[in-house]
Amino acid sequence: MVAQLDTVDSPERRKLLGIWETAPGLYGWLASVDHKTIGIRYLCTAFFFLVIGGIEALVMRAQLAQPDLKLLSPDAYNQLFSMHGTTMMFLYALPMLSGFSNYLWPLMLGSRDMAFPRLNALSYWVFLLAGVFLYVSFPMGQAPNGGWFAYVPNTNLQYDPGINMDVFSLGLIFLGISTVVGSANFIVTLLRCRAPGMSVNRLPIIVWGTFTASAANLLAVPAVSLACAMLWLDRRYGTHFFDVPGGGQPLLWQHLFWIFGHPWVYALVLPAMGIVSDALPVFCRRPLVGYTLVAISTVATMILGFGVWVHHMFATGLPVMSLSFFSAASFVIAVPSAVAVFCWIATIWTGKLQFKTPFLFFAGFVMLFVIGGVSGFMTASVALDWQLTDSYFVVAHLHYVLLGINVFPVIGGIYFWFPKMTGRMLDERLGRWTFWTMFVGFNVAFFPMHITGLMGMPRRVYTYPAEMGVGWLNLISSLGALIFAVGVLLFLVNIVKGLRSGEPAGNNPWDAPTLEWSTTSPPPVYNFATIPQVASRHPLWESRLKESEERSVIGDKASDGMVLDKGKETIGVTPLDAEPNVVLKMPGDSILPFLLALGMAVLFFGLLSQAVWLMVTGVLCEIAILIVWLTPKPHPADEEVEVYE
Amino acid sequence: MSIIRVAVGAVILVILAVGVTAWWVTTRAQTDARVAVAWPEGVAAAVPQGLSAGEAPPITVSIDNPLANDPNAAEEGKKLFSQMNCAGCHGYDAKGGMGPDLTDIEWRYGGRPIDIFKSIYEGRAQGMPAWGNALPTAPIWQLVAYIQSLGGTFAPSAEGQPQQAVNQGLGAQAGQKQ
Amino acid sequence: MKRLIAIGLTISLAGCSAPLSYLDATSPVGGSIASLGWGLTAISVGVCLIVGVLLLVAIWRGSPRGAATVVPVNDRAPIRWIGVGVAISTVFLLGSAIWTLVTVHSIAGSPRPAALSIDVIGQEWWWAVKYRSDDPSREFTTANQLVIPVDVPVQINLTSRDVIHSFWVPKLGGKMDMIPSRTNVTWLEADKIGDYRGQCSEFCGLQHANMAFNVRVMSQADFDAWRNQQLQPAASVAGDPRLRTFMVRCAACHTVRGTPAGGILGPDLSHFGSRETLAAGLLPNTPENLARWINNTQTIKPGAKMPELHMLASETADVTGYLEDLK
Amino acid sequence: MNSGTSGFLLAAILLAPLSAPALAQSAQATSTTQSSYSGATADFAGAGQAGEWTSQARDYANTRYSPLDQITPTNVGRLKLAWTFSDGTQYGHEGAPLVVGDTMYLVTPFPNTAYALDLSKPSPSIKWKFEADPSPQSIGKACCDAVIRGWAYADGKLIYNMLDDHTVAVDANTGKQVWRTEMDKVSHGVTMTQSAFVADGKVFVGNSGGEMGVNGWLAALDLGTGKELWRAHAVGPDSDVRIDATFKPFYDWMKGKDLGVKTWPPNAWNTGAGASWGFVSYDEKTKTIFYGTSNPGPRVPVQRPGDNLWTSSMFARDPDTGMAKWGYQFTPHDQWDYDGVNEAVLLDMPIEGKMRQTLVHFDRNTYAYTIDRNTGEVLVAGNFAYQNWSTGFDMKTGRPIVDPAREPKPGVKIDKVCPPDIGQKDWEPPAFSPATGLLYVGVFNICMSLTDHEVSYIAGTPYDGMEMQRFSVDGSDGNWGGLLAWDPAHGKKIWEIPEKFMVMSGVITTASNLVFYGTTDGWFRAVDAWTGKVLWSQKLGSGIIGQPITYMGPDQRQYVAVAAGVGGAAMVQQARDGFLPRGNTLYVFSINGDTITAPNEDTPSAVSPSEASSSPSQQ
Repeated sequence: MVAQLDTVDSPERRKLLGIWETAPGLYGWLASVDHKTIGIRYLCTAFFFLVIGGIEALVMRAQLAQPDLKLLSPDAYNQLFSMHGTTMMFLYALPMLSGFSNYLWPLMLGSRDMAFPRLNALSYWVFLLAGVFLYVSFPMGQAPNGGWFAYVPNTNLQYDPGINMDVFSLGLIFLGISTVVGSANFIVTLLRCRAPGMSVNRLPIIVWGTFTASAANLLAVPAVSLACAMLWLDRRYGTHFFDVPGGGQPLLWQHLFWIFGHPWVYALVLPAMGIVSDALPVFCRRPLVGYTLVAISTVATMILGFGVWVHHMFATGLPVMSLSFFSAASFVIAVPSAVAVFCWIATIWTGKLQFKTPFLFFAGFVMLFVIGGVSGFMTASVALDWQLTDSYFVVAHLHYVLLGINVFPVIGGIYFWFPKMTGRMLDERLGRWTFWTMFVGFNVAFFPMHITGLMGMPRRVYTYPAEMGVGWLNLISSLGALIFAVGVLLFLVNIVKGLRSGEPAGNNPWDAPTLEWSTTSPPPVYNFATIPQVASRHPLWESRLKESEERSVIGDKASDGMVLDKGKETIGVTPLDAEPNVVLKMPGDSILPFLLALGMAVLFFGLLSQAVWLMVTGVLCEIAILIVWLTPKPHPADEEVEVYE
Repeated sequence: MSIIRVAVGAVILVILAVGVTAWWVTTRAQTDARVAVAWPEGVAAAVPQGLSAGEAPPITVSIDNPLANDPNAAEEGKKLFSQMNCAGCHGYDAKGGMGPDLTDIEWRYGGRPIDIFKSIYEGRAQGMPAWGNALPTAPIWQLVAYIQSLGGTFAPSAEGQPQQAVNQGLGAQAGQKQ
Repeated sequence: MKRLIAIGLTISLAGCSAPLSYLDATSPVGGSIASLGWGLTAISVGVCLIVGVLLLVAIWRGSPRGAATVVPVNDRAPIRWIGVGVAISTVFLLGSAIWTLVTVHSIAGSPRPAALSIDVIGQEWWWAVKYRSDDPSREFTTANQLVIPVDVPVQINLTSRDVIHSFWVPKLGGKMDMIPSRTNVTWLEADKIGDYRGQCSEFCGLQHANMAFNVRVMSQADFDAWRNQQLQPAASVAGDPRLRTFMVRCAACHTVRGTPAGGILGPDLSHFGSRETLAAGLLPNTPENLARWINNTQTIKPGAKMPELHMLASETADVTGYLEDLK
Repeated sequence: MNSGTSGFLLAAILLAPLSAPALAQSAQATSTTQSSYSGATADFAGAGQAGEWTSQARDYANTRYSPLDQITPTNVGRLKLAWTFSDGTQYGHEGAPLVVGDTMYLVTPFPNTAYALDLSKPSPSIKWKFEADPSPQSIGKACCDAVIRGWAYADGKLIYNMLDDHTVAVDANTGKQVWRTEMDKVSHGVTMTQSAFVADGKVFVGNSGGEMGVNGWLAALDLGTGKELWRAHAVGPDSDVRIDATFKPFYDWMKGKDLGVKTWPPNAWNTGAGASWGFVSYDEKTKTIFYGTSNPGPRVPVQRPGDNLWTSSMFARDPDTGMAKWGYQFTPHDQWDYDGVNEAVLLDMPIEGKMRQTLVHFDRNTYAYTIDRNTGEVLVAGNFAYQNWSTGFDMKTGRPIVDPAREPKPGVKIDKVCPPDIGQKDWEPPAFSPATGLLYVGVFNICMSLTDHEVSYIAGTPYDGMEMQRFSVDGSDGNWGGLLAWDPAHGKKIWEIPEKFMVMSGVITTASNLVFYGTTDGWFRAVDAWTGKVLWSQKLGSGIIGQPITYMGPDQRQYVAVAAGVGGAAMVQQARDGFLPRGNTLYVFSINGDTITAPNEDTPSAVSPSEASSSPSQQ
């Protein structure tokens, strides 16, 4: 039963508030390790980079609107398309999803915080500083200009002597630290920090998505960090990993990059598919059809994702036998996605729909997912890919997939969880305008690119001759991009309006079933007064669904569940069945993550500028901070450990 | 709280604006540099186009290499050094062969950038061909940039006579008739 | 939604007459890929239509008539339908996979032994084309243009002198990367005489956009005549003043066989007059374009390796006249 | 004819201190009544008087054998320095002085000044001096140092090639110029370092510039007037190469019309090099001259597919018309700069029991050929030193078999190719001793790491494109060279003296079974012709790349003279410690150093100050 939680002023809550509250002022702001603060910071910073990447795209579309325009010089265009790709892929897509997951996991799993709160803060600060690092050479007109794929030998010192590609390679290694650290945190949180009863088959699909993405990142990100380190050593220290005269192999870079590249693009979409799988059923007033099917298809997609990377290299002249193997694997990977799509459609089909803005985004998402999916299916065919690869057809495919499966669910997700995060509702009418502008703009911008691709327009060209016959299609694309940008603007307006004057949302404005809707909006800093006991996948719909007799217990009084108020504590459970077995002592707020990130930044700026003294100071700061970070602090007497029998 | 938030927002916007304009200006400059001919002022006035090399009147002004701070210049110069057959005489490591060593500080016709420019542009008496016609000035300055990157050249301001070969015994050239 | 896809299709039909579109290719390689392409496109459009209709019907069915309350659900039927849907898609996927493998097998190697072997060497932003032969005195180099006989399989050996480029003639076959330190072999066969457009399709730096070339397909007789003409040295008179200007201004980077000009940094200009385009397919080969190209190289193709020469008008006229006469 | 590691490994090496050479191990007992190994004999036509030395090779057959025997293995130990003459130039001194009557004539490297030294007076005393005054532009075009490889004396005139492509004749008595002919243009990258060869009333001169993409030629000038009679190119149509119906090469792959064009990509032959800067030999009986042509241009083989005839080849021509009688290509489609210019020593010897008129040629590709000089058939082809570019020699077709692993490709570094570009024997001429029947030749023991770069042809600049570093076959502290005794009839090495540095000097033999040679770190040695035992050594002021001579002075004493002055290809050892600086000096030796000394009036006597003050110092 769901006790209608009273206001915040009960004595237990005031004690918990005292334990968990972050200190006021700048120190508190920098030192906060609360997963909700970090989540929101991730969302805002990622959105900021989305806007920057978007502006870069608009300038590129302006240059390509008509043949032989002279708005951008080739240097400028190469820097723009490289930074557009790098920003969107690295600084927007995954951080945005990390924002959602950081915010929602503890609330959805019934825990008070992530497994490693300080590590969580570190992953955000390193992400922020890496983003700044990647843009440090932009004002000097030497932004990375080798494309986000940075194929050698074009990015070798011999052909790109400026610091452009040093910023890129070091920036990617720097950002890789944030991704890997974040992934480790998500995995351990899933395995240990859940509410009792939240067994593996009751996890929301976004948890499945992010968990799979994190596991993949632990395996994939080291590949690109290694490749970038080798590129940087080639450029600055004369090694010959990729340097042809010295016996290096240019194809080695492509293999290393795409072994990371393909799992990475799946890591960018699986959590977003998770958002849809969790939020769409709310507007169908019924649980997701085929929960286990969707969960298994999420994991299957990622596992297969590691076996298809050579479909990015079909035209490099590798033996046809191996290309055929990867082509077949790329066909098979469409099956799990088909399962997920049919499940969503079935949910809509058998549901009683509420045409709210999030629903529009999720319905639009399903359609774009399928269009992007089939253009992917076409490029999976190795023979056809010999005509399609490196043409605008692939540009259309990747935008349908990345915007269709990442941006639309993310915007829908923000419309869905904004009330929970801020306690205020977003305007529905403005929301509907946002959706239709973005949807129409998107399709007008990117569908014609299928046609320009089939007409042979190559990728990454700063201009094209008039007689190629693609002038008017590019104009349409450019206009579409503009409409899409207006849509994003409307979304921003809605956010600002919502923050200032959105009417109060209450605990569960959408009457959604999952745990986070049982708390106040915005949730208190300690999330739950007592650790909830979970009995099903839809704790707040159990009474109406009548699937089984047990009921989840989410209460205020000590009898409802563990209060755990002897210091910052949360419950640790066994991985599969979620039986509580230890009380976890959580570290308090700390400035160390911020300082460690600064130390890393100093080290990387030293590496970039080859200033040895800067490198040395960076390393020494790191060691010092790590020592302080890792020395265990004795807990005060009254927080002695309460062993759970 | 909101004043700080607005202030931080304003600072971010200013940084963004400055960054974008700086980017626009510098990329424009990179392209224009490629279009403009990197003529040293002294040489430009003195040498009308089309004159066969060797007839260039002496260049008195001593200026620095206009491509000095362009990272591409030295790299392009290194490629030209092998493709224009300079490596054939001066060695692929520029340590000398038929022609003198370009990495040491012995310069028979001067070690300043403008002297090296003239040696390439006008050619020299003992077999150095004149490149003034075959190569416009930008590639010649790129070659000078490469030679400067080898560390043996003097600063543009180093006055005085071109550096005589320090050690008379050095190399094959000292034996010939003065 | 469906209207959008329908419009898209009609546009693409109009688009396939575009020079770089592979959709209307009829050559042995290009043709078989085009049929595979149309097939998979049809399947894709079909899937989109089906899913689109399903989605719209689902949305129409799901619009609430009464109160939107949460009630117990029984998902056995939808799951069965999902199984049907997945089965159908798997069938289509496997069918397409097999069709792909069959096509790949048929176009991977040329059925008949190649009668002609051509090396195409990509470099920063132009193409060196070298016609091989067992008799060394019949090997010659030209640039930015491939001339091949019709109905004859031609072996193309691809490599690069600097970064990775990609050789692509949409109407004659798929693209193949040109990687330094490696030689990739592909083959072309044209079934119709005419001119075809080729384009570099791997990002290779500043002028990747303006790195095109054309393939001229001739009858066997015309090809043999063209080839013998290319083997002749430049028919230039020794004392020709224009040759003197060319020697002084251009010989360090360009080669004209039969004259002492022997530079290999830039394209081989022997028989330049007989070429259709200049600056790697960027401009049609007319004297005015050539003059404009020589004196404002960096404006037309910023970043190209050819520096701005700033020649006197008389010198430009000399060089332009001389080159256009090299038929 | 096994290739593989040279006999050097078999020799018992006593690693003497750096300077002293190891004792050579001799195959047979040291008795002097030994019969000739090869049974070879030579016709010493064109040799001039016994005590004179009138041309670089002393005779038409290039034997460098002197009939003098005053200095013998027994008294050679008492050889001492008689006098020296420094010619004041720094470029490598490759030539040898000539002695005619009582005068020694000497020509210097750039600026190619000629000196006449009166031997009857206390030497050196200059009779006259001729300033040739060549243009300094030629220094920058000379690939391997501004040198001159020697000259010739005939008909009272001294004839030599100046670096800037002029051939000049100087009257031997007055030192005045008789005639001067311009042969080619320096701006085309052509220089001339070849030693002019006089025979049959004609002067034969060739150009150098294999590295500069020139069009190689050999020309004949009239001895009296210097007018050009004919000029035969190495590449191009048959009319340029002077080939007509009478041309009968022995092997089929060299038969055909205009092979100088057909074995090249179109028009590439024009810059195909094939210069002839080596020594010429002449067979008076069959009236045939023999000379070799240099490497093809550019040195990057990828840029010139095909056999590239007639580069790295040998020609036999009729001296009057210049028409080629036969030709043989040593290294078809040469990929490592193995010129074919080395000398042909004309010997008659029994091969497998039959007496044959042959020529012996030590090629830069490490094969020592014994070829029938009338037909061009290869009789013997054996490796005289270590090499790894060829896996064998096909006697049927007369072509070496190339090891594909050593074929260079642009941009790819090959770690070890032996021999290097300068071969295991460069231009340094061997000597023949009729008594032992052996040929004594200075060799190297080195390899190279090689990277090819495709290269443009820009007139007057190098058109080669090879980047290389040389090193010893036996690792970093291995020996770089040695002196070798070779039996040309059986293609077998008899003994070898290993040397720390390359042996790049000429060699001479004497009737008293002595062999004289010099090393590039300055050692001048006399060696027993039979056993290879080093009998006398003297360290000179600079590395020796000159050619020694021996002559009878007006005082009836036998003198041995050699010019020291390192340069040329020996400079590849510049970075090795123990390498002497440049500086050209002529050293003349005699027994106990006895020579014509000055009568006493030439010696000034001291003047005490008191006597000086008596005569007023109003000078």
